[in-house]
Amino acid sequence: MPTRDELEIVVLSLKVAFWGVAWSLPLAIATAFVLARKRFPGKILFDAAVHLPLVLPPVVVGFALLVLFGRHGPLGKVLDTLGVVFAFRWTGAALAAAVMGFPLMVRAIRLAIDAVDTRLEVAARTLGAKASRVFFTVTLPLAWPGLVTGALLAFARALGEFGATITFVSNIPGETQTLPLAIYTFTQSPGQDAQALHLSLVSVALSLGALAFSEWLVRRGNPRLEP
Amino acid sequence: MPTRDELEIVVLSLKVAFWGVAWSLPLAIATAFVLARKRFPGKILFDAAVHLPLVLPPVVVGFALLVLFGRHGPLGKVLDTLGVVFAFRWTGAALAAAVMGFPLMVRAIRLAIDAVDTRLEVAARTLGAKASRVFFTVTLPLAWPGLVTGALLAFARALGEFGATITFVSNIPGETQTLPLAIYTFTQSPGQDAQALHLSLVSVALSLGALAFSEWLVRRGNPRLEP
Amino acid sequence: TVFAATSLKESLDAAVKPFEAATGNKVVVSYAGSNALAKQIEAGAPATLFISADLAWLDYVEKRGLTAPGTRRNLLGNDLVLIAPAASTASVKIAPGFDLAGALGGGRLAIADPDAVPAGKYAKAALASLGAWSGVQGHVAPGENVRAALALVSRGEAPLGIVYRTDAMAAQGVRIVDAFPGGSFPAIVYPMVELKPSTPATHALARHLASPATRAVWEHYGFRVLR
Amino acid sequence: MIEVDIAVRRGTFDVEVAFTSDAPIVALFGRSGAGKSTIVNAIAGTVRPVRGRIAVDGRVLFDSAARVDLKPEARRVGYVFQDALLFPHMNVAANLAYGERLTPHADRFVDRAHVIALLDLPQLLERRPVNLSGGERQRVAIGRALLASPRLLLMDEPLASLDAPRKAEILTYIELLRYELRLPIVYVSHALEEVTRLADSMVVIADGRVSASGPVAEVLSQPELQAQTGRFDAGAVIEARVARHDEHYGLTALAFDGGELVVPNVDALPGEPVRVRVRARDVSLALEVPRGASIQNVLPSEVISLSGEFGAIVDVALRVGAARLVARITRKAADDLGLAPGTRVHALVKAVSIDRRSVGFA
Amino acid sequence: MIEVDIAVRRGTFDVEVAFTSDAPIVALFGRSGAGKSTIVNAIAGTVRPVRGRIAVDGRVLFDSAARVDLKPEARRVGYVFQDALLFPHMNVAANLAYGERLTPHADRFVDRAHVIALLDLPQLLERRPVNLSGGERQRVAIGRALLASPRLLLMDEPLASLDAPRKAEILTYIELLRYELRLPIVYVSHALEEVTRLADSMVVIADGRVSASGPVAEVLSQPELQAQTGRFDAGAVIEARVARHDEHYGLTALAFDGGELVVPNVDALPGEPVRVRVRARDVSLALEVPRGASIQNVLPSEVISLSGEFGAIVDVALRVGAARLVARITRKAADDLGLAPGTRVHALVKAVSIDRRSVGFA
Ligand SMILES: Nc1ncnc2c1ncn2[C@@H]1O[C@H](COP(=O)(O)OP(=O)(O)OP(=O)(O)O)[C@@H](O)[C@H]1O
Ligand SMILES: Nc1ncnc2c1ncn2[C@@H]1O[C@H](COP(=O)(O)OP(=O)(O)OP(=O)(O)O)[C@@H](O)[C@H]1O
Ligand SMILES: [Mg+2]
Ligand SMILES: [Mg+2]
Repeated sequence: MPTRDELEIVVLSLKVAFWGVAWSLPLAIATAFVLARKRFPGKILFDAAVHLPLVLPPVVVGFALLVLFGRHGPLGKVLDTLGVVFAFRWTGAALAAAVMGFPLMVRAIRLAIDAVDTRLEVAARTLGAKASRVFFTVTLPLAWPGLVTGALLAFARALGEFGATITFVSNIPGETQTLPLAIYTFTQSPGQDAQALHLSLVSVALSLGALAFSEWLVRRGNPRLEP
Repeated sequence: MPTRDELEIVVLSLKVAFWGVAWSLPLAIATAFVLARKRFPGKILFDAAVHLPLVLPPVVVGFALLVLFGRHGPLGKVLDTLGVVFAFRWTGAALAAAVMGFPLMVRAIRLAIDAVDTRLEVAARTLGAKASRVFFTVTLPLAWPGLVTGALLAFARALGEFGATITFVSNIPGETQTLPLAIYTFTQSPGQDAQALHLSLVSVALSLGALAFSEWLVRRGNPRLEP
Repeated sequence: TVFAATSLKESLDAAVKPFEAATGNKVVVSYAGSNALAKQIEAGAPATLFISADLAWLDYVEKRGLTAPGTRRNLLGNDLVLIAPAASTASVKIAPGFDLAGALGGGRLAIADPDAVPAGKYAKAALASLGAWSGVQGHVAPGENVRAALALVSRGEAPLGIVYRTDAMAAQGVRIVDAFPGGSFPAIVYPMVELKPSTPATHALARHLASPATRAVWEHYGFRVLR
Repeated sequence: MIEVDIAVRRGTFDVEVAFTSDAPIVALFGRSGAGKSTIVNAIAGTVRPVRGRIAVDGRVLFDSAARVDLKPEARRVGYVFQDALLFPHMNVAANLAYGERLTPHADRFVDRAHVIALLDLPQLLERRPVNLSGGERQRVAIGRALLASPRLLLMDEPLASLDAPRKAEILTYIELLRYELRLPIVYVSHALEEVTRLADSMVVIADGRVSASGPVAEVLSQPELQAQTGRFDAGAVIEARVARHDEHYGLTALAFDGGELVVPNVDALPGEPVRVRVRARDVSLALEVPRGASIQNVLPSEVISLSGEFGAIVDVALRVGAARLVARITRKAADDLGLAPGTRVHALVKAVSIDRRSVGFA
Repeated sequence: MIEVDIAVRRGTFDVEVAFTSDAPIVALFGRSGAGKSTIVNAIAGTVRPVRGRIAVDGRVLFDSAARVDLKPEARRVGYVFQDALLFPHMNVAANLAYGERLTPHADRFVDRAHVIALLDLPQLLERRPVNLSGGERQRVAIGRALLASPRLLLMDEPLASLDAPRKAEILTYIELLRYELRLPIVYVSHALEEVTRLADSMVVIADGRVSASGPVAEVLSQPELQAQTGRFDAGAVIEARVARHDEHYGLTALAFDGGELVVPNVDALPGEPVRVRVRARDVSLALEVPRGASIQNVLPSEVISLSGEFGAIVDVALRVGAARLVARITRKAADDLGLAPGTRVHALVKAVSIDRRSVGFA
């Protein structure tokens, strides 16, 4: 039923969303941990910076990315010499998705880390585990539902991300035209509502899949399996 | 420093965001509770429906709202007879903001509810509290950080919401022109980047305020105040 | 890669098909708002041909020395029309000083954002020159773009709207009430320019789009082809 | 009257128990992991039995056949959980008030100020549970359950982490509740001392099954119980009546079938029935009545049997009138005295070895 | 050698304690809320003292003056928490292995299989903590701490919710650790029985301050302690040496300054020093040596003093050679016997009243 073009779009969208989430997850975990457990001056500003992509209109975020990571942008130039190019590549779309989903991911993980009983971490330390080990063997596993939720939110956000992506990496079929961009393009042409609707349904189906997967993941790792 | 127009925009944005969050919060709590604690057939579909606004491009959501809540939409008609009008009103912007922020709110609250020790709920019930009372006196207070986080995410999302709002209720200065819409207007014409940037900074300032407020709220209600 | 204003989507797709068939070159078109495209070109986007929906953003690109000298041409023209829902019986004759506000009967006039989007600016200019702007100023529903205005009218949310002829022709659910007289608004021009470094292939495509053979395609979609 | 006949599954663990007791206090006794908490949970309604019936004073709480399954909040049980489970978001005062507020004024029979004083909580009222010590938490949990004025009190090792003096105070109060209010109590404990002091009837649980049940006196006379209680605590329980008080010396004479037992002050009126646990290790034997000794109770008895043939210690079962006693002596002493079934001896029981903890109201 | 001299603040509660002990096992004893867990936490490094010094066997764990504050993971303490604190996301086996895996093979001195068997955990290894009973959780917590092969064991009421037989087994094992491995242990308990059995030295904490400390024998002879222990447990501790074993009857004669004490089997070689706690309630008095009685120990003594003037019960302090004993008898008996300071009497102590729990290695 889906045409080859649609299939291409879906595959691209999944690729973008997956890598966007995958790359930002470790950073999100680190950020969430810092926000949940550390005190330092300027923390509130750091916190605010993390939330920026949520507050700003996506288009503004897109422009900011364009300015920073464009070929002539300060970061873009540096990365270019390292062979990393975001501009007008699917990697850029993934970056946009990652940035937009980042605050959601951080928030969910932080919420879960905050809920971890710190006495368990203390117990682990008395057993000889260094702080870093405690984090990976106790805190993070106990924050598992938050991790999954965060990843899911970011993934869903990536599947729906439009404004920042189109502004940053344009709407290039086969390279940066993800599902929402394709849907947008269809809605912009009169009389193509059917295609737009069709792609929207595909989008819904994908998210349903992601959701089911996440529920399974949470259940699997849930420390409080009822008897 | 802000002009009167800007002030108007800020006030409107806050109004829209506040009411969007305020109205959807109870529903989000109920939804989160159902998703966290109940088992029923079709739950996964319900769950997916909640996530839709996250996955779909905002413009599509805006169209959907237009179709449903427009004056001639099935829901719009009914509400019209009750004197509730969304079309081209700030209430519509609030609705759009609420819908877009809803999945974030639900997810955060659900995460927190999932983390509540159900044995405490059991203890409350043996003390004579009905399930509903247990929910309000034990579950919800313990899920407080999730509530605040959810409200914050939704509020921030509302401050940044663009696509669904402009599609649903247009960009009417003084009525539906929230911050992101105003920023959008500036970015559309060459040479107005300064104003756009200025408004973006206002947006950032607002979210910083919301963030600080939320941190304070969480701290205030935190059940696990360290000694 | 061709960067083209979103409103060209269907017609340009149709226009490049014969070129692809003839040359075997795959033409990739990225459709987005003219403003985003212009900024992307500024940021080093790999675009070879830029078709803008207005002159301002093309000027923007040209001023930054990114265009191949001597390749700019005004490709297409468009007209403004007043539309109403297909089911509506409204009949309005556009003339200097005509009573548009009365024709709205308390409803809103759907247009693209008059402060941002070209179509909105044209509509505003047209109404102003006809002395009708002040009467309706408070009753407009500024959409994100022409497409949004179309949607409002076709859904019956707005009794009247002003859009491009091309959109009105393609859309279902609306009918053209009257066209604005040619002199009432600045010429609506879709300029095209080749971007540096210009290649023969790009040049060939530009020539093809401006060729008499393609003219029929443009006209089919309601454009006027400019010399 | 507590009637329990249920089957409960916890994972791979099966609990299947049936016992009834018309004693106001039933003790559930058994080794770690035997299934005690599971049973208590089923009574509280926080775990649903696979099948069975639970009734308290005629009120049916659960009956799978009749499809009765009262919600926990409708059962009006006061449950002191094994791990306090205080509400972390409320201070102590709010924790205490939680159940109380939900009880109609007419149904409240517990005096708030009194309970708070008894549990020594006044200076803790403003604190959050995180800022309490382990024992303080347990005390608050007891107070919270009591203040809900329950019709049945379930106590799952409530005194495990309390010091001896506090334990004694709380036990006295629980006794009072039982005595004055006829509040039925199900009491889980590992401490035989607590059990004998408080309980009228006891149920020994082993591996999810009832291995013994009945009046405390009877159950404790069963030697098989030693696997559960440890040797230290072997003994016998004597049903007696208060004969008279010696006001001057603060002693009470208890009459039972085999004679009289003098013990320190018992808080009961002459004629009232009491139950006395005499531990085997507190009973010595003598062939003659010792003279000039501080031992107050010298009971003529007859040896019924001697336990085991090995080891340093012998438990000697005695008949004292119709009652039984057990004396724990060294094998050497048994040989020296030439004890054999039928030997007539004098059982020596120190008055002070029977303190308030060993005497319960029958 | 454990040296503690710290000030710790918990909210409005101040703990300020100093004690040193070169005994391998130190008991922290005190009423609920006295500050015991706070002290243990400070030793473990999970709570930071305001100032002070903590050293174990010469290793400085904390010293505010020298700015030493070892991280908890560097202290190598095995901490059995008052509320288990098992990792809920790991099964029992993983919980047990957590600390063990972090210990270099060369440092491991605890036999995994043995500990698992001792704590009766084999059938629980696959389970998650939610699916354990209260006592099972406590057992796993003990195992987890032991398997980290600590250099100092901190046990905060580890046996509170265990049944008597299991308690006895674990105590035996802890004794073994202390004895064979010279593993220093800080043991928090409300049960005087456990304390006397295990500990060499004890520190009594009241309201955040040390109210008594020193060798168990000394501390327990102080009558002020009764407020903390309850009357029931008053007694004296006698330092003795194993004189000889009577293999036939399974008895051991312990020689001390006042004579010999015959008790059931003590697991020690002749000549080894032991500590015996004789509870006041287990001591009777007689003016003449009773004849034909099962009581094995008849110790000539002299009355030093009689406690109090009111109540049914009198505690009689006795001199037995250089040692002291306390006998608890009724006031009536004291009057009947005409006891007064200087009266020569015979203290009667049943051999079986001194069981393994009352005898500790000195
Ligand atoms: N934030 C606080 N403010 C005031 N007092 C506190 C705070 N936190 C703890 N305390 C008090 O500190 C004291 C010592 O607590 P700790 O846990 O050390 O007692 P404990 O001796 O272990 O008692 P238990 O035997 O009941 O476990 C308690 O009286 C407790 O009430
Ligand atoms: N999911 C499960 N699968 C198998 N066995 C389980 C499960 N959950 C609990 N059990 C077992 O059920 C038994 C009864 O547990 P319960 O809590 O009733 O014991 P208890 O008698 O209260 O013990 P304690 O004195 O240690 O608190 C225990 O042996 C426990 O291991
Ligand atoms: Mg239990
Ligand atoms: Mg403690």
